[in-house]
Parts: sequence; structure tokens; C-alpha cells
Amino acid sequence: MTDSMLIYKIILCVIVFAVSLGAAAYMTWGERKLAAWLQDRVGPNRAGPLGLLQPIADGIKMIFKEEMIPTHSNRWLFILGPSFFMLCACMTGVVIPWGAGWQSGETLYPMQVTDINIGLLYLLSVVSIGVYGVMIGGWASNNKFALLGALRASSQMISYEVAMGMALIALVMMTGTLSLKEIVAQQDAGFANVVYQPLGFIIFLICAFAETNRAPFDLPECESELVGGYHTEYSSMKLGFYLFAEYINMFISSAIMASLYFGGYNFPFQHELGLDGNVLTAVQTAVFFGKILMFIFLFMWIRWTLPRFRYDQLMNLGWKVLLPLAIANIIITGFVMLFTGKLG
Amino acid sequence: MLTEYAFWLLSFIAIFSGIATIISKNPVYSVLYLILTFFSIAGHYFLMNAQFLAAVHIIVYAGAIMVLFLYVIMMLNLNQLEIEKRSNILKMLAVASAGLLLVILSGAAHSADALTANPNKVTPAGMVEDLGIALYRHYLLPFELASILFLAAMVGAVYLSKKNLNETQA
Amino acid sequence: MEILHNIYIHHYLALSVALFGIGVFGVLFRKNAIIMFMCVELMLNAVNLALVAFSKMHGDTDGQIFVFFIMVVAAAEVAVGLAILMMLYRNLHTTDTDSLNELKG
Amino acid sequence: MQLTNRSIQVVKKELTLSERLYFPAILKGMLITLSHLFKRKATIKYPEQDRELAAVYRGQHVLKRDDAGAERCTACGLCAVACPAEAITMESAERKKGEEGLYREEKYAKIYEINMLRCIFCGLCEDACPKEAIFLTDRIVPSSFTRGEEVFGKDILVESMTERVDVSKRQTPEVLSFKNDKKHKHNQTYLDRKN
Repeated sequence: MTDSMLIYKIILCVIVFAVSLGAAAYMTWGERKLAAWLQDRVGPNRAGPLGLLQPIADGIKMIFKEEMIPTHSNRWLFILGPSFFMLCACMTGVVIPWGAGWQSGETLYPMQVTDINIGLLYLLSVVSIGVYGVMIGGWASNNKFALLGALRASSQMISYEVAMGMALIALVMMTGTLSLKEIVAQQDAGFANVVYQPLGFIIFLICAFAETNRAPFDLPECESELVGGYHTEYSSMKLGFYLFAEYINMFISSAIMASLYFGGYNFPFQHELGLDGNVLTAVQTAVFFGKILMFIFLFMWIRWTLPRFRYDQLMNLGWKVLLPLAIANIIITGFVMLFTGKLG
Repeated sequence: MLTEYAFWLLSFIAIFSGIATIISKNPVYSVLYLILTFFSIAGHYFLMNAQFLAAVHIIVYAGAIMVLFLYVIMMLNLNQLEIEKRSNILKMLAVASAGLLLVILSGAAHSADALTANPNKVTPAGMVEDLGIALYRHYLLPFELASILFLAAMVGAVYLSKKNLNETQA
Repeated sequence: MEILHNIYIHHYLALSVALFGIGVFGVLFRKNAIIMFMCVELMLNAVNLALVAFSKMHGDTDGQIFVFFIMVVAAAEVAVGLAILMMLYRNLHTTDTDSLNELKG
Repeated sequence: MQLTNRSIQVVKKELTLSERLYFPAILKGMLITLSHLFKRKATIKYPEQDRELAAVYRGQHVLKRDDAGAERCTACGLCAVACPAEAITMESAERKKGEEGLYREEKYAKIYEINMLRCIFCGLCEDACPKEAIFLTDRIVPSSFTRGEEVFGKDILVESMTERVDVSKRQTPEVLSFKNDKKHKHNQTYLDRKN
């Protein structure tokens, strides 16, 4: 790895980090705007034009609010919880290919921080350790509601991880690789993977909703039963971390769904446009962000449409519906591969 | 050079948090330190180019097993543990036997000094394919047996954790 | 990351031995069944580390396959073991191994 | 025992396959919310925009002056009697010489207070007033931080001659024409009488 490449990677890392933070900030604005529109309201419109400065105002409010740590809580773990959750949310962005890459002279600068050949497993492992942030925070609060919320959150996340992994296995069988870059590159030639894996996509989508604790799976923080769920005792920026991390998770899972199932940065007839390499990369990145926005819209649209599940319904859906469907999907994929002779 | 520093750092973290695991009063701290140990072991796997294994290690150990431990400890509310009173003789015996084992094992490890890495046989990247081939060609039977073991463990765990066994029989 | 120039197999073995010793010591030293259980996990991991180091040294995948099977066994063991612990706690309201001196539950 | 024939037997019927899949219902719900995305927003931006009020809207009271600027109220107390919420109190005084331009009748209200926290904006005071003095207008009562501020005295209630409050919406055409008829002594200002 040359020095220029190293510097480039560091810059890219910072950019990915900044973009996911900025996207998360503006998703709070978008969420409020969209919620308002779906309810025939206008939404935030006071801070700046169209309320565009609202996230900044929210952030300032969050930072300057009084910070409270409950007396009988476990101080270090109380701080560790949200920090860890935030860390896990930010870690996933590095394996996502945001575009094909910049050609500068001889070297190609890829639009991906790192292309590890087990990208998908990396994603799964980061997702699976994200549970700790919630569990530690909920337990350290020393509050019944927080603990119950944390236990709910963790069991929900573990349950849906299984179906999520199973849905991905069918995809991996089809593409024959665990690297996200490879998977996206393969979709350049043919159709997007969603054409071949519609069931897998739907399972993955539902699991993504559950993993990000979004409605209709926002059981961990259901106000009617558990006050604020695992972050009942949190205030100020530590609460902000939890809420923020949820939006980052949403952004990243939208990006993952776009790259795994919807062709990533590829778009139809991209090579027929006759664009220069770097211009094409810019357009591709824009297209990728368009796809991400589409998924974020879907996330929010569903949140403001569907009511919350009951807890037993949630568990039934995860274990008795999604998991068998995912296994069936694997079997079907295997048979199709066998009969079409795509087995290596 | 960088990898060497990484090795020493990871080893230090692993041993430090391993010791912290067994001396922490609070079981939740123990679990968290053990997770830290597992992370550093995963880091070692990465250093040894066993990336697939590292990821699986994190998913299985940190993502599933330790969550179960944490879950049980939180559910049983074990954080106010009664002070453990183990007699001094037993403590001495524990130290002695563990130390003896340590000496024997490190002696064995020291004699392995002659074994150095064979540079000709270093496997290239793409551990996933190699592992897959090995697992599904040479080790297919143990693999299937392992899944049967899982099934048995699953049934056993569900049966054991039923609230009241008499109720289910009735 | 490919090759560790000055780190030989005995470094890894030493680390593995140290972790294994800590695990053994924990099992002997602590009375809480959950902590003892965790120490067993630590010992299994020490073995895994040694196996991966051997696999790296010999340049083949067999060692890693063994690590897989150890993981499988560990996962199954934890599932059953924790269920037993839960039952124990329900009946005796303790996880102290010294209070398990009766065969009748 | 059946009291009415309105009771309905609840039947929990088996769900059909499409109902059990849930997806059609979810899609239907999502289309409903999506359609609201393009509907006209019900919100108005309040301080900049005012919501259109009904013609008979009853808001903050005004104590009217006549065309020459004299207060019409004669402190008869009928409004206070009519008020179901007992929000109105007043204290009367006798008009001195030289105050004919200020007060229309020989007796006037020295203090006239309406407690806006009690007022229910029923408009009975308006109906009771024989002197066409008190009216409810379409102005919205401003909020305040203390209770004391919500007791409106004459300084707030009496209209100023520079910004007269239009209450013609609250008056029938007959009343309006009657009020402009100067033949009746009732409608004459002191200036009319002087001339």
C-alpha cells in the first residue's frame, strides 16, 4: 500500500464517517418532515428555510441539556453503553462500496474504505455485537423498565439476526463471494440480485427493520409499556447517541440493502452513456445515494403507517415465519443452482 | 513491524482482561472482560490471516454465547453476589495446581521453538474457499454430526428451561 | 498482515498457555458456577488460538476446521449448561457450587 | 334480555389466505398514508397567517364608544347579571360637569372588569346590554403568564377612537339602521344635541 493510497484511505474513512453522521442528522429532519406530511401537517419550518437548520438546533439542545447519571447506576457502564452502540453503528460503513473508484494516472482509488473478503461476515459480526451497547446501557441504568427494554431489545436482535444470516446465505450461494465489492460488481452485468432473490430480499428487509429497532418492531422502546425502554434513564448527549446511532444504523442498512439486492452503485445502461470514468463514478455514487434515500423513505413510510407488534407476535414472526422461509429460500436457491448447472 | 506491535498489544489485552475476568467481583464485569478477551483473540486470528475464523469467532462467541451469559446474569440479578468465602487451603491449592499446569505447558511450548513457519506452504488469501472445501469434502461427516449435536442441544435447552415440567406432562 | 516476521509459533503457544492457565485458575478459584463456566470458555479459546497458530504454521486448514468444531461444541455446551444453571437457580436460588452437595434437587 | 335491536352478533370468522398473508392489508395501509403525502396540509402558519373565523365568532370583548367618542356604557349592571360565569364586575360613578364628551349618560362605569379566565364567550352580555355598549369581537384573547393579567380592565376593553373596532358583523341590519337614526334621542351624541 503506497503512502498516497494510505492518505486517501484515511480521508475516505473520515468522509464516510462524516457522511453517515450528516445523513443521520438530516434523517431526523426528514423523519419529522415526512411524518408531518403523512399526517397532513407541515413539520419543522421555523429554524431556517424549510426547517433545514432544525438538526443543528436539536444537536445544540442535546449537548447543552443537563446531564444526569442516576445515583445507583453503574457509572462507567452507563457511559460505555451508548458509546459502544454508536461505535458499532459507525463501524459498518467501511465495507460498503460507494462507487467504482477514481482513476488518477495509473492508480485506481476505490470508493470503499476496505475490501475485506469476508465483508458480509464482518457486517453480521458488527451487527451482532451492537446488542451489547443496548444491554449494558439498560442494565447499568439500574431501572426495571430500562432492563426489561434492554432484554427485549437484545432478544429481538438475536432472533432476527438468525433469519437475516440465513437470508444472506442464499445470496452468498448465488454470488459465490462474501465480498461486497464483488457482489456489487457482479450486478453490473446482469440483473440486480433482487430479481433472483425476491424472498431473500423481503426477509432481509424485515430483519433490517427489526435490527434497527424501527417501527413496527420498536418494541425495545415502546412507550406505552416500558416508558422509554432501554434509554429511559438517559438524557443529554448520551440519549442523543442512542437516537443518533439508530439513524446511522438505518442509513447503513439502507446502503447494505441497496448494494446487496439493488445493484449498489450500478444503474441500467450505464456503459451506453459513454461517460468518462471519473464522471461515471460520480454519477454512480449519486445513483447509489438515490437508492439509499429510497430505502430510508421506505423505512419512514412504514414507521408512520404500521402499528407496533405485540411481543409474542414479534417472536412468532421471527422464529416461526421468517426462519423457515429463509431456510426454504436456501433450499430453493440450491435446487435452482443445481438444475441450471451453476454449481461450481 | 506494525503486526508485531499489534501482537504484543493484543496479547497484553487478552491476558489482562483474562485475569480481570476471574478476579472481578461483579459477574457482569467478568462477562465484559471476557468479551474483551475474545475480541483480542479475534484480533490474533486476523493477524494470522484467518479472517473467516475471526469473523465467525466474533459472531459465535461475542455475538451469541456471551450475550446468553449476560442475559442469564441480568435475568437472575446476580450482580449482588454474596462474598465468596473459599478456604485459604483451597485457594493455595488452586494457585499451586494452576501454576504447575502453567509450568508444564510452557515447558512444552518452549520446546516447540524449533517449529517455525513454513513459508512455502502459507495459504493465500481466500480462506473461505479453502475452509469450505475442507469442511464439505474431508470433514463432511463430522460436520453433519455437529449439526445433530446442535439439534440435541437445542431440544435439551428447551426442555430444561420449561417453567414447570409437571405441567407439561399433564 | 500476511506474515509475522519475528513472531514465531512459541509466542502464540505462550499466550495460549497463559490464557489456559488463567482459565484453570478461575475454575479452581471461583465458586460461582457462571464464572466457572466462563473460565471453561476461556480455556477452549486458548486451545483454539493454539490450533489456529499451528494451522498457520503448517499452512493448511485442518487446524481451523478443528476450531470450527470446538466452536460448535462450545455453543451447544453453553446452551445446555446455561439452561441447567437456570434450573439450578430456580430450585436453589444460588449459583454457588458449594451448595450443590446433595444429589436430590 | 334484548332491549334494543341494535346489538350485533360478533362473528370471529376464519381469515382468508390473503388476509393471513398480511401483505395486501399492509400495502393498502401504506397506500393510504402515501396518498396523504400529496393532500393539502391542514396546518396554517399561525402568526403569519390567520385562520378564517366564522361570521359569528365570539372573541375578546369591546366596550364601544359612540361616534363622538363618548363611552356608551352606563353601568346598569345588566351584563353582569346576565353573565352565567360571573365574569363581569363594575363600579359606577356620576358624570361631572364638562365630562359630556367622555361619557354619554349621567352615570358611567368607573371600573369595568371582565375576568377572561372565567368568561365562556357566550355573548349573553351583548344580548343584555340596552345601550349597545358591549360586543364580542373576532379578536383572540391573548395569553399571559399571570392570572392578574387575564382580568381585563377598561384600559383594554374600551375601544380607542383612533382604532375603532368594527362590530357590524355582530349586528343585524335592523339594529344598524336603527342606530343611525338620529330621530331617537337614544342615538344622539352630545355633539348632535349641541347643534
